[in-house]
Amino acid sequence: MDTCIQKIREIAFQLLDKKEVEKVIGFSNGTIPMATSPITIASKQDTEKLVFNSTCGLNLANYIRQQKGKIAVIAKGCDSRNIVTHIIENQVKRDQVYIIGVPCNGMINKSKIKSLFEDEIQKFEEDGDSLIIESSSKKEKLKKNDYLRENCRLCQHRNPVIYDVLAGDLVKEQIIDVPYPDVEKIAALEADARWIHFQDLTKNCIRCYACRNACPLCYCPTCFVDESGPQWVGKGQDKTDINTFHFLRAFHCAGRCTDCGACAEACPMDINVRDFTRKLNKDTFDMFGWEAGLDLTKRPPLDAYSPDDPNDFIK
Amino acid sequence: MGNLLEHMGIERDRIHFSWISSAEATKFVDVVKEISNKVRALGPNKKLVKDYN
Amino acid sequence: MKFITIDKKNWAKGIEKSRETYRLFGPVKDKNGVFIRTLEKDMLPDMTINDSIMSVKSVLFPQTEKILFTTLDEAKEDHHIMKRVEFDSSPRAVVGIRPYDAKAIELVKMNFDTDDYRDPYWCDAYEATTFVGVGINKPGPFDFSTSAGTGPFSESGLDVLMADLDNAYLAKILTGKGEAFMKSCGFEKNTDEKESQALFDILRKEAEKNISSHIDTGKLKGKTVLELHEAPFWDDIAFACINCGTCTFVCPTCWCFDIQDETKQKSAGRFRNWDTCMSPLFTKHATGHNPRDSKTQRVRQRFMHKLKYFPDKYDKGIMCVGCGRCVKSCPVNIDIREVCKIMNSYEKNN
Amino acid sequence: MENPYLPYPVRIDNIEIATEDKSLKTFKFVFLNPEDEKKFSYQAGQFAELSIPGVGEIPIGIASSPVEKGFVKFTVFRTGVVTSHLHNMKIGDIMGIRGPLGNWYPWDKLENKNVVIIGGGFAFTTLRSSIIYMLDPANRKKFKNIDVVYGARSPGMLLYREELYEWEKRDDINMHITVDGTNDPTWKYHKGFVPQIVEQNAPKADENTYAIICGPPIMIKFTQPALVALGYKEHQIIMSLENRMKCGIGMCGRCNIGKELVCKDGPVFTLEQLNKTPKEY
Repeated sequence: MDTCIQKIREIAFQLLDKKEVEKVIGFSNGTIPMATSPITIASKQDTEKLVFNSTCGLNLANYIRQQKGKIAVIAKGCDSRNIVTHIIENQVKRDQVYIIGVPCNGMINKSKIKSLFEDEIQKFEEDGDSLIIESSSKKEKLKKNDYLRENCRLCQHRNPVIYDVLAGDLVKEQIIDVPYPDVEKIAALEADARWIHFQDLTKNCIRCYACRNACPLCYCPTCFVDESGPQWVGKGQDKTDINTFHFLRAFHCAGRCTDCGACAEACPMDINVRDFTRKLNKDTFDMFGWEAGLDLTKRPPLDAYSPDDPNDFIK
Repeated sequence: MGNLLEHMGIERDRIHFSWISSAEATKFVDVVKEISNKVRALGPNKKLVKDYN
Repeated sequence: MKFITIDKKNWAKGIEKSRETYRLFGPVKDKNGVFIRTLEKDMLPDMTINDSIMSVKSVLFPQTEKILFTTLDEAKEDHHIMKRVEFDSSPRAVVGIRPYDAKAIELVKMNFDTDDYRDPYWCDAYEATTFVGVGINKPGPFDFSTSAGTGPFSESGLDVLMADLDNAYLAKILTGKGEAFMKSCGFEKNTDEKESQALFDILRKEAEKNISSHIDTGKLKGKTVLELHEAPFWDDIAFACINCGTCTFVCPTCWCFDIQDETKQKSAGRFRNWDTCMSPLFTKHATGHNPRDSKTQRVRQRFMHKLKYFPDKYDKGIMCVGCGRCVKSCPVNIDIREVCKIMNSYEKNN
Repeated sequence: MENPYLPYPVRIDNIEIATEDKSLKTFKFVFLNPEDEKKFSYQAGQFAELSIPGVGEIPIGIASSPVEKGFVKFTVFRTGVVTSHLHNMKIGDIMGIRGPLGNWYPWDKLENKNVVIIGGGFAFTTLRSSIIYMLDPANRKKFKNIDVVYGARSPGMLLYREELYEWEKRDDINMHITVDGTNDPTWKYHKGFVPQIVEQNAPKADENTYAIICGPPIMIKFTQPALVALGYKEHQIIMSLENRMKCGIGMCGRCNIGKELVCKDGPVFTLEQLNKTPKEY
């Protein structure tokens, strides 16, 4: 991806130099291994700070709302789909964002890599398809493809679906025969076992709402969990309140989620909150043939009425 | 929504969606009867109930 | 000072024995990492890991705690009159606490135990608790405790500090509470004071040498609140922040809380829950006005509180013990060490 | 020290509608346990948490005065969940009061001084408490001239109207009552915004004159320059702040302005103090 970093920096430099955009939103190097941090660059001298690698797992579409003037943003496949969703939902205007598309080979699963080590990782390097990781006690060379996040392994839209310029050559899209193995695995369980699965999934949740806040879809001025008049959900650690939050958060993403994985990436407790959203993604695909963020001209299925709606409540 | 609840292990028959016009009184009555029968058959709900303590 | 050696073969038995007197808490591995939990029967504290995801603060200050209750049933004589929830004052012990977490409890105590008011929930729990710490022989790369007023073998806030000597623990008894706990375990094998202290000193120096991460707070005191508050760097620091509050929840020194009432049928309870200055709701007035409406203001509040307001108010150093939890857990990698560097080196006229 | 989170049980003894739009009501509470009244000994300027079990708590300035015995009074604007609930409660209902909380107007410092009280809208509650306190025969001689500028949108929106008109008649207090506007031909007081009335009517500052301001942010914003023009120095301008609060005892952490906590170190600050802190209120 080294060439792509150079290309990103060049494009950003040109855009700022010609004053075509006010700023460029991208990733910068983090202060600890396997970390990158969203950054906004307003001066062309700072474009050297931009990086792109397989730790850029957050979704930058989350940062483009309510910006003044025209901005440029670096977009992976999933980011670009969320930009499309933003445009459809009137959160940004198409001519307000300059999209620097980055074809993506997938982001790494940081917690899976961390779990290989007893102690803290002190060094992380990416070299083509391999990852070199060191802690104070050992050094590992891993194949990146073995340590991709689950959503990246199952991703069928690695190339940006919308862009003004590309910072790299388009990659070959994966063809996935069974796109929702995780959902099917849960669905195969008995009802009580499914219940236990989700109870266990969320038991360490601290309600920091990082999943919600990292999600580009969650832009409501007041989230239902924060609303106090009337209050919808208790604010404590009662497991029913926690589950209500996760369940309804997911539901609010139905037909809009691109499975970018930012929610799970942001979770400090490593909860795979995608277990909730993925079910809805599968349902909207099965029922409506819909995948979010692919088409600027179509409203998401739960936002549109169609006489041939497959739901059984309209009879 | 029903699907997701069911996926989470909540019985499908505990939640019901219907489109009933304010003029369709008999339909409303029928639907409510149907739901209460279904829920009665399931017995008390133990999931997604607050502990409160 | 008294020192005790504990053969690791006797460890499990001793811990078991202490349960006759104490409710035990300690680090426990779970699927998502290490947490401080109640140690149920036959569970032993994990003494090997350097760090738990969440700090020990929850033992004294649970994320959700019912503080008052009453009945709303007007047929009852004492309806609508709130009462304190019965408090379990039986002794508890946290075993395997890291020294910086104990220091954090000392800092938090300044908030909950003041000349004017005493928070009975926190203080009663504090008084019931014995803190049995274990020194960190090999601090991790994000541990900057030595420059945050504590360290891998810091004793402050602890009742016992233990050192892991491969097949034995060497325990330094720091308080009467600590002595009582060790006694309840049946650990009473005294060792030579001078030798033991020398060993502790060696371990401490060795561990401190291993600490690679540092912050510099020396110049913060000389700057005025407004100078730092109005400094131009906050927007850049805050840009990446998603206002999730993870940093405040994992922080051993963050104590802010919310009070919420809940009702079920005719009973009402008043709960307190951890809150976070990262949430817009934290300061939002009922009128809709919000003094810290923007993300930048909230991020600034967190760092100003830790690195300026708190030190100015108490003159007891910064409100950070250098555990590095927020550095590791922040989804967008906002690093307090960097922020501290920016604040500390800021000169208004530059 | 007792549990500072535990409210004293009180009974609602009386409820009065305070303004013509019914958005404000004055609640008179009586302590269920008479000895609690002694514990709840307060100074003018302090506030308390009104505590409704199962609903929540709200910090409200104490409108009754330390010289009024046997009850406490609060005037509450209906805005959020708790205040709405409170507005629907009835005489005889049981609830709780936690306090007194916060600091008070610096009565020691104000002795032998001229005091100018400036209030706007419904932020007149602790000012009422203060005026009653100062006018008490036992206290009146401790203070020199007392001026009061109080304004509301219309005559019907003035709080404690009866008392205002009584004070107007007295010669030991100079009242400057004003409304933003009115069609009432019998209105015999000022018309105009508070800052303007202050500029025209408040006494010029000398070192023995202090101003206490309480009102909506916009009024405070424009009254400050008016006072500065009259020669008031930063330390002579005393203000009472509001911030979102929960605990009221300086522990829950949300109401800070810099290192000061509005609930415990305030709510009363001088402008001199405020100018050294971030404007996060």
